[in-house]
Amino acid sequence: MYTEKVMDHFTNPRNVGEIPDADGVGEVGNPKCGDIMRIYLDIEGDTIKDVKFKTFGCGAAVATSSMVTEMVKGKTITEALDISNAAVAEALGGLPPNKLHCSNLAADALHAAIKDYYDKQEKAKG
Amino acid sequence: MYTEKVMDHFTNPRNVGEIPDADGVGEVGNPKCGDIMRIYLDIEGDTIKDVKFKTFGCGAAVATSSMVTEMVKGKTITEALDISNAAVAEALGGLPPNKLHCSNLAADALHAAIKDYYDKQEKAKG
Amino acid sequence: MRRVYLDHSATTPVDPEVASLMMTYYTEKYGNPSSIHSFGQEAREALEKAREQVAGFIGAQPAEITFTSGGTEADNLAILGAAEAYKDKGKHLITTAVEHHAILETFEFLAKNGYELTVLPVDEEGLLSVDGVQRAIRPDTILLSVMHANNEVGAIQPVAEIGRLAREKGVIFHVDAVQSLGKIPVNVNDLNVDMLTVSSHKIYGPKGVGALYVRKGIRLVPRVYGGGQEKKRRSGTENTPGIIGFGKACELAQARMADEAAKLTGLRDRLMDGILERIDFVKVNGPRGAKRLPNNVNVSVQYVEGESLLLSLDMVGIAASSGSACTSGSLDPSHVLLAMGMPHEIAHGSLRFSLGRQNTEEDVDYVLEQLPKIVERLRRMSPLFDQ
Amino acid sequence: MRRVYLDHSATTPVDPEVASLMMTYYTEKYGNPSSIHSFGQEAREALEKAREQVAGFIGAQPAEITFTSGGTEADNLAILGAAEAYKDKGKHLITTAVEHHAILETFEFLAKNGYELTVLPVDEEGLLSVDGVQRAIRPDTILLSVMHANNEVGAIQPVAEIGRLAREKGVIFHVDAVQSLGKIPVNVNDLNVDMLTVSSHKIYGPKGVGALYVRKGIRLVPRVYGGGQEKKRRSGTENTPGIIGFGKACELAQARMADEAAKLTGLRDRLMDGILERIDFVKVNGPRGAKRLPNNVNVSVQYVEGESLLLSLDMVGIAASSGSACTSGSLDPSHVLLAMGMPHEIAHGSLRFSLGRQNTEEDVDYVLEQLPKIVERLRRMSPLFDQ
Ligand SMILES: Cc1ncc(COP(=O)(O)O)c(C=O)c1O
Ligand SMILES: Cc1ncc(COP(=O)(O)O)c(C=O)c1O
Ligand code: FES
Ligand code: FES
Repeated sequence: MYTEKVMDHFTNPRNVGEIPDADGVGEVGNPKCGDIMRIYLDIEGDTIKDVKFKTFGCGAAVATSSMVTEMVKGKTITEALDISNAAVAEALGGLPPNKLHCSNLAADALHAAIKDYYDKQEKAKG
Repeated sequence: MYTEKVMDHFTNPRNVGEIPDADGVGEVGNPKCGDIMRIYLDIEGDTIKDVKFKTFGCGAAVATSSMVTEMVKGKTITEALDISNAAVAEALGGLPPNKLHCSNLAADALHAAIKDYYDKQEKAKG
Repeated sequence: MRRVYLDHSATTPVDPEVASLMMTYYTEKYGNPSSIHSFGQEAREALEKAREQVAGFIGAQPAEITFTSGGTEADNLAILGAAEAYKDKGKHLITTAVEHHAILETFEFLAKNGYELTVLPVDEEGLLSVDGVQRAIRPDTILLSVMHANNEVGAIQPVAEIGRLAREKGVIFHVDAVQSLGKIPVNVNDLNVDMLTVSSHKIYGPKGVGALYVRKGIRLVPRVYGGGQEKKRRSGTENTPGIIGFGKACELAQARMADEAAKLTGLRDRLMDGILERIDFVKVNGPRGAKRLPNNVNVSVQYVEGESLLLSLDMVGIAASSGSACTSGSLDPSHVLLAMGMPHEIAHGSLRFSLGRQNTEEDVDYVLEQLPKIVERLRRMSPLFDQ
Repeated sequence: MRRVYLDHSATTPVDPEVASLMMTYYTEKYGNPSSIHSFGQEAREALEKAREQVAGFIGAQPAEITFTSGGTEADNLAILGAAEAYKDKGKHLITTAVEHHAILETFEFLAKNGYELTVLPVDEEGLLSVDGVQRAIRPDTILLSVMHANNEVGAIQPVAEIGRLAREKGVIFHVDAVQSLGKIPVNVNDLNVDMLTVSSHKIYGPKGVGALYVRKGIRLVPRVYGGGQEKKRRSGTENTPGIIGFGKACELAQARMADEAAKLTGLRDRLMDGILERIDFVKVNGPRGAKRLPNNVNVSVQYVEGESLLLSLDMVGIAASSGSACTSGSLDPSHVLLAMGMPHEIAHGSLRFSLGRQNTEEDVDYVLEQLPKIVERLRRMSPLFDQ
């Protein structure tokens, strides 16, 4: 059902956990299936220095969470914003058709965390 | 499908053939399936001295033909008239449900042959 | 790696005795039972013997058994066939919220095509109320279908009582006994049923074979037209080896049922109690004790998701199933758990272990060793779980 | 006693390679292909491989294959499913007088339920006229079903031409290829078909398995409701071992077909010519040469009845079949022979020998030795035969 890459990321998920006092936190729920994902970002300047996630969800949800954290670590915010759901699925070697919606969680949570970071910056400024 | 008795009478049918100048000949066709049976009787006084048959039909038709000839040989006409389709089927140890109609051929042909005998007697008299 | 199969409610291995009998009919006695030559007749005889074995197991007459391609087809034939045959008597149908999809989807098709459908609720253990059934029956009710035992939570319904009621009211009563057969006694007379569905691959027989019991006198409009096999109820060259395998499986199940049920009940409770003991925030789904199938364990593990549980179990060789949305195509969690009033999130993390003939105490203990570690790992990953 | 099986059009033995593969999936890799654990996934993989094998054999895409419980169910699904799906486009249906009952009875059911049916005649060889098809198509015609090769007399219909016509006129074209598969090339694109039925037990695969090819874009209303297997076209736990066996049987047939057809054609003509040479008052039914299936021999033996012939052949170990009324439940002789204009009495005495993979020249010669004696014996008993 799942590719080897998916199973690898499911079995040994990268960057599981929380970042206390993170610069940005994003949480999304998958309206289709009720699964939930939370992403924590540690940002220095324009760069994502550290990233962690927590996910309640299926194998694909866990694997895409893990994959997206790998993909953004060390990237600039602009680069991170460019990461699409499709890119995450592709990086995992593809997902079964009925599991494609799961990859939405990962990119959406990432983007939500970046938005949270900007909101906090605004507040700090304003 | 068929009992051993049916198969025995089918394999070694008794009294196959014709009786030249028979005292009575009866032929019936089975309207249901198109099979045909002919019975020849040799009658002395009231007694059926000899009987032969010819049948174009299924295994059950052949077996019931053979059986009915065995059953009437040496019997009186009155006794022969008493032989029913059910009796022939029973004597063969039963027939499959969808083959019960086949036993009609045998008793009907016998009765037709007896009727033919009476008709000829009438004619001879009158 | 150790492999522990605990998904017998999904399907069972074919018993070796059954399989080797089937082989004979695949490769040597392969005649078409409708043929009159000896190849056909030897197949016909074995087929009719299988009919006797299946009938004998459920207290029916052989003539009341129609073989089908499985439980699903038998359910469809019962519901659609009777609804069509009795449509002049009424258009009201009754079933329950916890039936298998083979029943529910079929009734829903009828509900969209001119029939009226009442779907009865169940309590938090998944059990039906006989009173509720009584209240639902109307003068124009023609058909009532209730499963004997539930495939997800193992709840055994009060089928005999419901059957008595249906008979009093002149309503045709169908029972889906796919999960109960071979585990608890199934007798068409004791249960007062008019039609009953069974399936071979749930009792160590081959897949692709099932049967519908139809009480003498009940009419059914066929669903498949053709050569008129199975007394015109179900056309198509008979799956002779499969049917013979099913017959044999019934014979074996009949002989072994009492012993097996006792053994499975022991394993079931060992597993259920062991899980409750070792893992926090776990809830047993379905009734406990005699109202539960001897082989069914169903628990909800809070804060973790079912598919992740299954995948993790599979990685250590344990095969189980779940009522999780994520494991099905549909994305909705189990309709059974929802009907029992369970919130979405908790239904999400439910796990079913269904025990079988080969399972041992060691299998159970292996699960009890592995599952807590898996749950802990997943909970550490879960945003819902705060230590 | 020597046993010679010459009834391969009724059913075939399962190839030993197929059978042993199936065994593995009955007893070891027995998972339910819908389960996500490894038992389920290994079954799923094998199932999808089988889908590729079946699709590959008929030039289709795997996604266009729906597995069923046999040819009969596939025929029913095609006809009833398309008639329902396209009923708003029209209510006129066309088929031929020589179809299998799985087609004819299904169309007749529709004809009694609001559809209009045209049944096309055939010539004295059992062949259809393409012109006749053309004339029968009306603006409101939605579905046309023509068998590829006839199961009784082996006549091969001009299916590709008829398919071209159907496509021009926008009529959905279904072909029953149960008898042609594995004997002559069957390619859904060459034949211009929209739907095509195949059955496993006619090509050395297991009974109880078939498939319907449905060209991408063609709609079908399902006949069985439930778990939504086979892309919702056909619910019910998949008969995985059976389907895998069917897949393997297709692979084997594909590899062997050319050689086998040549060998069978030789045996066929040896048997047919031998009978004509040795027995008087015998007539070959169906076309000769390339328009006849390589494995089909059908003769009418005048003045004797078919069932008696079959029983007598069986007593010397020869398994054949007949178009005789007496061998069927129906009491009418073969509708195929009657449609070819044969009088009742002659249809009555028809015999079909259908050759298969294991048959040898010795088998044929054995029939040629036994049959004349049997015919003579029966004719001596026949009131219709005057020496
Ligand atoms: C209660 C119940 N009914 C019906 C079915 C369907 O039977 P089958 O798998 O033979 O189609 C199943 C199993 O899948 C079941 O558990
Ligand atoms: C031409 C034809 N169509 C359909 C069928 C039915 O297929 P099955 O026996 O798999 O139900 C048969 C064989 O019985 C056949 O010969
Ligand atoms: S099914 Fe819920 S995220 Fe995959
Ligand atoms: S079927 Fe014709 S007499 Fe038996």
